[in-house]
Amino acid sequence: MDDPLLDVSNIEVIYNHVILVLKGVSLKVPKGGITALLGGNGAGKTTTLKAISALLHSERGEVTKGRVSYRGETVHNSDPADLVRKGVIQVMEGRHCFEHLTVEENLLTGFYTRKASKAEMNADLEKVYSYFPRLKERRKSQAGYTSGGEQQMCAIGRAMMAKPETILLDEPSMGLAPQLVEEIFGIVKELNEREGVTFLLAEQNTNVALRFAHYGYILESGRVVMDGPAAELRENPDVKEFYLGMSDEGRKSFRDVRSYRRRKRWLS
Amino acid sequence: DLTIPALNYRTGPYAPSGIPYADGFSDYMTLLNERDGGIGGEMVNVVECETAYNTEKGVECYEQTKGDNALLYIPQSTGITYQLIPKASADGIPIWSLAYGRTSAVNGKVFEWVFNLPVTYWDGASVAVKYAMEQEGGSLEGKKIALVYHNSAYGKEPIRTLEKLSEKHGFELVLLAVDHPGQEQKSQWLQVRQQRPDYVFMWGWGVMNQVAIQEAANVRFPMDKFIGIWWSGSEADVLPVGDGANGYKSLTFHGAGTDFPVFGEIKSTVIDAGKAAGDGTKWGEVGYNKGVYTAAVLAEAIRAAQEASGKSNISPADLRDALESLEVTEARFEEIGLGGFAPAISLSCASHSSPRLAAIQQWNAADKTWSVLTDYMEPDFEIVDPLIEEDSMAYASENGIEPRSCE
Amino acid sequence: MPDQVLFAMEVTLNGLMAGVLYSLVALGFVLIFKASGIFNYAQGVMALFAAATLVGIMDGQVPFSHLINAIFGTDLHHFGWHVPALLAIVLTVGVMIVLAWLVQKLVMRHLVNQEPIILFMATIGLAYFLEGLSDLMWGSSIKTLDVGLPQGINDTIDRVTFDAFGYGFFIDNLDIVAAIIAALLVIALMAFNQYTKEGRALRAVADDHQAALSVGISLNFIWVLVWSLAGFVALVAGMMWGAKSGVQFSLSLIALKALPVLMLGGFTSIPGAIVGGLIIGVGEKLFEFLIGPMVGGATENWFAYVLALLFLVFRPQGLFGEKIIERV
Amino acid sequence: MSEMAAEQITADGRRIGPVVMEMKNITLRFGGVVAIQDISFDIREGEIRAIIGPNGAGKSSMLNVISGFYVPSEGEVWYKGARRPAMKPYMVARQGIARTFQNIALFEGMSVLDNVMTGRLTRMNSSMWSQALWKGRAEAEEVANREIAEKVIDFLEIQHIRKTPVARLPYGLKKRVELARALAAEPTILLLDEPMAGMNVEEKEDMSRFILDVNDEFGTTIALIEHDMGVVMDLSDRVVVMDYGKKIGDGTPDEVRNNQAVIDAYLGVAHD
Amino acid sequence: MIYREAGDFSTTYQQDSQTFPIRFDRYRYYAILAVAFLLVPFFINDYWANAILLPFLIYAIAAIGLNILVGYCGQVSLGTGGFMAVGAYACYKLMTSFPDVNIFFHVILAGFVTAGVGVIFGLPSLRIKGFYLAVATLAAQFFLVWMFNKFGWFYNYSASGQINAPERSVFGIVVTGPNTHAWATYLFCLVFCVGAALIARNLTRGTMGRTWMAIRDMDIAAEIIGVNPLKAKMTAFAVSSFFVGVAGALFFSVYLGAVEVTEAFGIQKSFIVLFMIIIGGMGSIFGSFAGAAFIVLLPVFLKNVLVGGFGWATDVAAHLELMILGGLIITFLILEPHGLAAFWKTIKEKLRLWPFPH
Ligand SMILES: Nc1ncnc2c1ncn2[C@@H]1O[C@H](COP(=O)(O)OP(=O)(O)OP(=O)(O)O)[C@@H](O)[C@H]1O
Ligand SMILES: Nc1ncnc2c1ncn2[C@@H]1O[C@H](COP(=O)(O)OP(=O)(O)OP(=O)(O)O)[C@@H](O)[C@H]1O
Ligand SMILES: [Mg+2]
Ligand SMILES: [Mg+2]
Repeated sequence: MDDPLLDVSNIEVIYNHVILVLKGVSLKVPKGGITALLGGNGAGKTTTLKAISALLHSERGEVTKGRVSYRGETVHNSDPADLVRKGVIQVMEGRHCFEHLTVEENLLTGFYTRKASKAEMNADLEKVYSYFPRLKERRKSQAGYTSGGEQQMCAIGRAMMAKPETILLDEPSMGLAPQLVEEIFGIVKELNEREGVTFLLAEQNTNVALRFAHYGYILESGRVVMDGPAAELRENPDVKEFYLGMSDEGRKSFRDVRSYRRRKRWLS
Repeated sequence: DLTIPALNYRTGPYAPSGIPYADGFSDYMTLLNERDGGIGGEMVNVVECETAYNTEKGVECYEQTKGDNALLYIPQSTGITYQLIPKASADGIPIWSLAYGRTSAVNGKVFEWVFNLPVTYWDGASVAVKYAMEQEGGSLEGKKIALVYHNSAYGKEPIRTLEKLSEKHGFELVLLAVDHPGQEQKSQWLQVRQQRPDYVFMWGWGVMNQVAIQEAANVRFPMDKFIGIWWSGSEADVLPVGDGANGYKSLTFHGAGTDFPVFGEIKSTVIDAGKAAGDGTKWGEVGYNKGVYTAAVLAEAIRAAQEASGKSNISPADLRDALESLEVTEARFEEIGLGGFAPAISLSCASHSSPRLAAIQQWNAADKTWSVLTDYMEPDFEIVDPLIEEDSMAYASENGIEPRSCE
Repeated sequence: MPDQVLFAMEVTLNGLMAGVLYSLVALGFVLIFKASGIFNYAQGVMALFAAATLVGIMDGQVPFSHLINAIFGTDLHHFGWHVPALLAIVLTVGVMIVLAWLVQKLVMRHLVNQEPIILFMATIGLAYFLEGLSDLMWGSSIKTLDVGLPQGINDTIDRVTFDAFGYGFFIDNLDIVAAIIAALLVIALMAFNQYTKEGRALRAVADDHQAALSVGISLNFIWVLVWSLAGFVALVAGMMWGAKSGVQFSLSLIALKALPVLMLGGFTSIPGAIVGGLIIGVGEKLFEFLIGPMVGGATENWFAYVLALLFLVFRPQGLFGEKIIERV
Repeated sequence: MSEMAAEQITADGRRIGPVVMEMKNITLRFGGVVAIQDISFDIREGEIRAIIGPNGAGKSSMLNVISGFYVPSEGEVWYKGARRPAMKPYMVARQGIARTFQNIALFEGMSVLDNVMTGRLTRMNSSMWSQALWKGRAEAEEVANREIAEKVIDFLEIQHIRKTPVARLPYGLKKRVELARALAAEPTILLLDEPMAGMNVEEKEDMSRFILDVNDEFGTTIALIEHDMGVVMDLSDRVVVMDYGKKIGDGTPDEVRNNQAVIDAYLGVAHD
Repeated sequence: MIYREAGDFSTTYQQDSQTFPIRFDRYRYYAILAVAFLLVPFFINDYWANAILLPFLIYAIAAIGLNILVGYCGQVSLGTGGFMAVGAYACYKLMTSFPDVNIFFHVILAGFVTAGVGVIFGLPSLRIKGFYLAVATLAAQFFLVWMFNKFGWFYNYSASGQINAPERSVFGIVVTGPNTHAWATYLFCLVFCVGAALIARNLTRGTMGRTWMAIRDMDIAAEIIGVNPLKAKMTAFAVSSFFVGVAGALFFSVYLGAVEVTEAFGIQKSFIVLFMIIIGGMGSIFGSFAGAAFIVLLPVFLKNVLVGGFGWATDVAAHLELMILGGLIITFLILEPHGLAAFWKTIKEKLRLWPFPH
């Protein structure tokens, strides 16, 4: 990991001039790797991704310290559109489809930055459809009227249409049926292995994420509290208990958790 | 100093009409200051205040300036006039609404502090009818006159008078209202086209004037039968229409052009000396002349007040008294370099408007000049005066005013 | 044919023509709304600014002369040259593009992802600013705009209809020109929307600023593009209306004529702006002609709105507007 | 099915009451799209009823039918033994049906507390006059309802963000606030649309606890849509499985997980 | 820490839902009220009353009214001018028809009349939303103005079509007509303004306010959780129009004394009041005041600086004034899109943290 593709070093993020959210987060994403960003609600995963993709400005957020660099270039203050042209695209949390556009038009907006032929466009479109047959069925309906899961597929497909070098995935599994989650991670793996796409993925579904990722970071209240190769993290007892829901006796039933557990925090 | 607040509007939708007037008024006063050292040795201090023709801003201007011994207000807008009539009366400052505002303020018995010279809208309507009648050989029997008017208090002013006159002279009156601002008048002019009136009168304001004249030209209504009120007859109203506007007529109560000695003096002493209020390009325009006229008459009133009170630094009440007995003869106009510019004025306690005469002027598009066609004509007092009496008495009773006797 | 019927026909025809003029203004609104969800209150002032700039350039007026003279005591007014109409139009388009760029740079880019009402407010600020700027730059006197547009009754139509019905119809030449220009504009804009990726990008931006950014659509570019287009449309509208009334402050009020058109046609539809304009034009003229005399006339201002309101009750997104998505 | 009145005992020995809500042959069409096709099932008092199925199966649409937002093209909804006439959603809410939404539908401009208080709106009816003066009925009512809202807030452990504007909250907390709002209404039936999406295991455990406790303590009937099979299988008493608008399974978790049609359409692999 | 909240804990829910839960704020509020009621009347002169304070107070009432509709209930309306006209004309008709009744009641009744009219024109809001609704409310604006202009009954058939406020008094003190004292008109309006603010505050902090805000933030979800949209929207229209009507009545009777509907209550009024609440802050009573102050005071201030201070020509000053006003609006929006009220809040938050940056 001597020369990471994406290097986030010690960034601090403040929303609205007063709300301090990230308190010095550093992480490195190597080229061709799948890096997972884990952490509970409000830990700052989304904020980290937005800081990288320069979408923070549109939320009145600001990187006040530290630096995000992509291929050695500082990017956190650039225009998000430039970043996409450089090959970094984000799939935003909460789907964010273009409601009034049809599913197909949504996918085509992903093609916006590319200077490729129409034939190529159609080929890519077919490829996305082959990954998500459901989208093909619904391709003529307005995205605003599709189901939650369909919108999620649409958002992921849209990013794929840009043929990016790096994809920032924010909770891709949210709201997807189990077999589809597997499929999506399958696609991630495939893109990663076959086309060398780099991934940084923020996930709550630690189980799956650590299964597919190479390296993981765990974020708690705006700080990185643990990192390591995915395999190691999977074996870490704390991670096991708090993120994988496994105690020594294997998976517990949700019914059996009888008392609210005070969360253990590494730092607080 | 003689402080005269000027509630001008050099901005906003009516700026094209407001600018020339404001320039004319100020330039004349500047001339007096430069040439004569003011009036009666007292410098005139014109305090401009921008209203943008907006009543609330007018109130602000009024309140701001009234403290400094303001001699008189020329509100320059019907809305502000109505606003100020009770206020200024209570504060004891005269108001002069120059051929606008409340017509019935002519009745000095009721409106002690309000002056309405030289002429009123109702007079104007009557003069226009009279002129049409002359053109038609003395009778309007069976003729049709359309009134295209701004759909506001101002625009509706002449309706009563015209209705009375139509009864008297047997012409048919067609009313065509144009809603503010009046950018689109297709309906009205199609009706003109379809109904074929013999004359069209217009009480227009702002952009409505230009569009009306343009539309009249478009439907080929004969321009010499199209007569506007004095607020619909300035360069700004006809210039945008170009040649189409040739022959358009309007009422006026003062002369057109610059063939009066004082204009030369203004040009040399004020404008060329770089002391003009505006950019000097409005010199001699109809609006500018109105400003000069107003300033000149006001200067005469101030002079009269100085004589009557024996002091040079008069009070608003002195000015009011002087206005009430103001006499500006033709000879006096001649003396101040405005010979033939306007008819003589003679005000009285009972009549706060004089001379109540209006002439017709016509636009020549080729020379880009207005020229006065007729003599100053009298309105039909028989019709107008009872209306004034009625309306002013209604105001008096509504506001609990006991009319003066004026003996 | 009885006169009343002929008259009504003439009124209808002219209503259509008036409608086209409304549409020209409405188009500017639609462009910006469609492309960014912004209700551009400044559209009317932009028309004024564009027209004033055009006249100023043609007449070789010194911009800000009033201010310059006041500060430096100079006496500048005119450069003394006269720019031909076509060149002046091209230059004005240039000015409008610069304006669009400034709007993007100074206003819009700082307001990414804000609620529509806030963007609306920003355009109000812009309107104030432009209003002041336009007057300060070119003075507030009325200006005559003469770019050689024909005006007045069209004789051919007059003659033909006279031969046919015994009553010659009035159609204004200016209106005919406006109709042709409007048709060309609409075809061009629709093609742009339909066949270019920018067209799709515009709609994406209107739906969700952030998502648009995230797929690499440059809001800055899109905004310069649409504000330039809207500036161009404003210039066209300003020229048409300015030819009728001269260039003056009131030109900015034409926006009010466009609002019911927008509402009826749908804020997001380019053909809607045209169809809406035609319906409003005909509706208000016929109402004024048929019912107006009974209620004292001057009904046009409110009638247009009430008509649009009635349509909306049945189709809340206007005739051609995008359906409002209501889901949970 | 004639067990309308019969009681049932669940696997873990809890008593499940009679049917409170019954969907009869519901079909829902949007233009050409058939979102729900002839589906019937029932919900019993006090049970946790899960609805599962692949994306776009029509689960959320089904909840929308129950809460009156969608009017079924065909079929009937029976509630508490009577056929429910077509009614506005707010009337349905007043009959004791509260819900959360898949795409969080909080009132973003308000604080957490105010959001929770909106859950109580159906119970507040002081006159406008008394509210205008903030005296008498209005104030008393405010305080009384505030107490209930605070209880819910305590229950869900969101006291610390009580006054925070919800727009600033992270996703997971928003979900919890939404649950709080629904609970504040003290509903008879609580409809939850993917309450645990976007949570990690620890948080899911918390959420499960809340759901179970609501069910236990207040006897609230719960209908739940969820994609996490662990959660569904552990929590629910009975499960309906939908696919492409059709019902492909209905029964206890065990029955469902061994149903081949369900495995093919949804689970992919047999779930442990 | 210049500004402290710490140490202020509420022990009851009543205390917690107070208007100013923080003691420091509460005292400041009492101080302002004391100055407004006890001090200002002794120092006020005609200029301050007629040019600054009356318009400020009256516009603040209108802004509070519109804020309820737009800021709290999310129904954008551009009919404010028309509704103010309803208030003014209702007040005029009442004043002239029942000269013996105290003008105080006329103003209140005018508010109720306007509320009724507001409800009628609010009905389309059930179907029409967002900017479509905004434009649709212009129908009310234009229709009402046309109506008052057209039918003589409304202006008692006066020749000029203007309405003039006859002299009326409260407790023997003249508050309308030309013979008023600055302090009397000021206090009269102040009472209404404070009353409006209190009522609006009470309505918005309780059930009613939550109902409105729920509709504003997400009307469908609100309906599903049990809000009756018809009732919510209609009450918002009614309450809002009530305040706007009161403002219109005062605007006519106390402030201007004579108005003509097209001029005084034109579409410009609708926009001005809308600007106030957007600049001030939507969904905030304080914002309504801040916005009214901004729009009323800033031009006067600029004018006095540019013309009075720098001695510039009035027209250049007027143009610059517009540019500055526009520029400031944009600047404020960029700094804080949610208006002066939110701006103030951010400043407070910063002060609370001061001297630490976060
Ligand atoms: N626009 C914003 N303004 C103010 N605070 C914000 C904003 N967006 C996020 N925050 C705050 O930042 C913190 C981190 O939020 P973020 O969305 O990054 O968390 P997350 O790890 O993605 O959580 P989740 O898993 O729930 O999505 C939260 O406490 C949240 O309240
Ligand atoms: N209002 C609507 N108009 C048109 N189609 C709709 C509408 N609502 C739902 N649909 C369609 O009905 C189908 C079912 O949607 P629904 O939201 O119920 O799915 P779901 O089972 O909740 O899926 P998910 O798990 O992805 O949320 C989808 O294909 C969707 O596109
Ligand atoms: Mg997140
Ligand atoms: Mg769903």
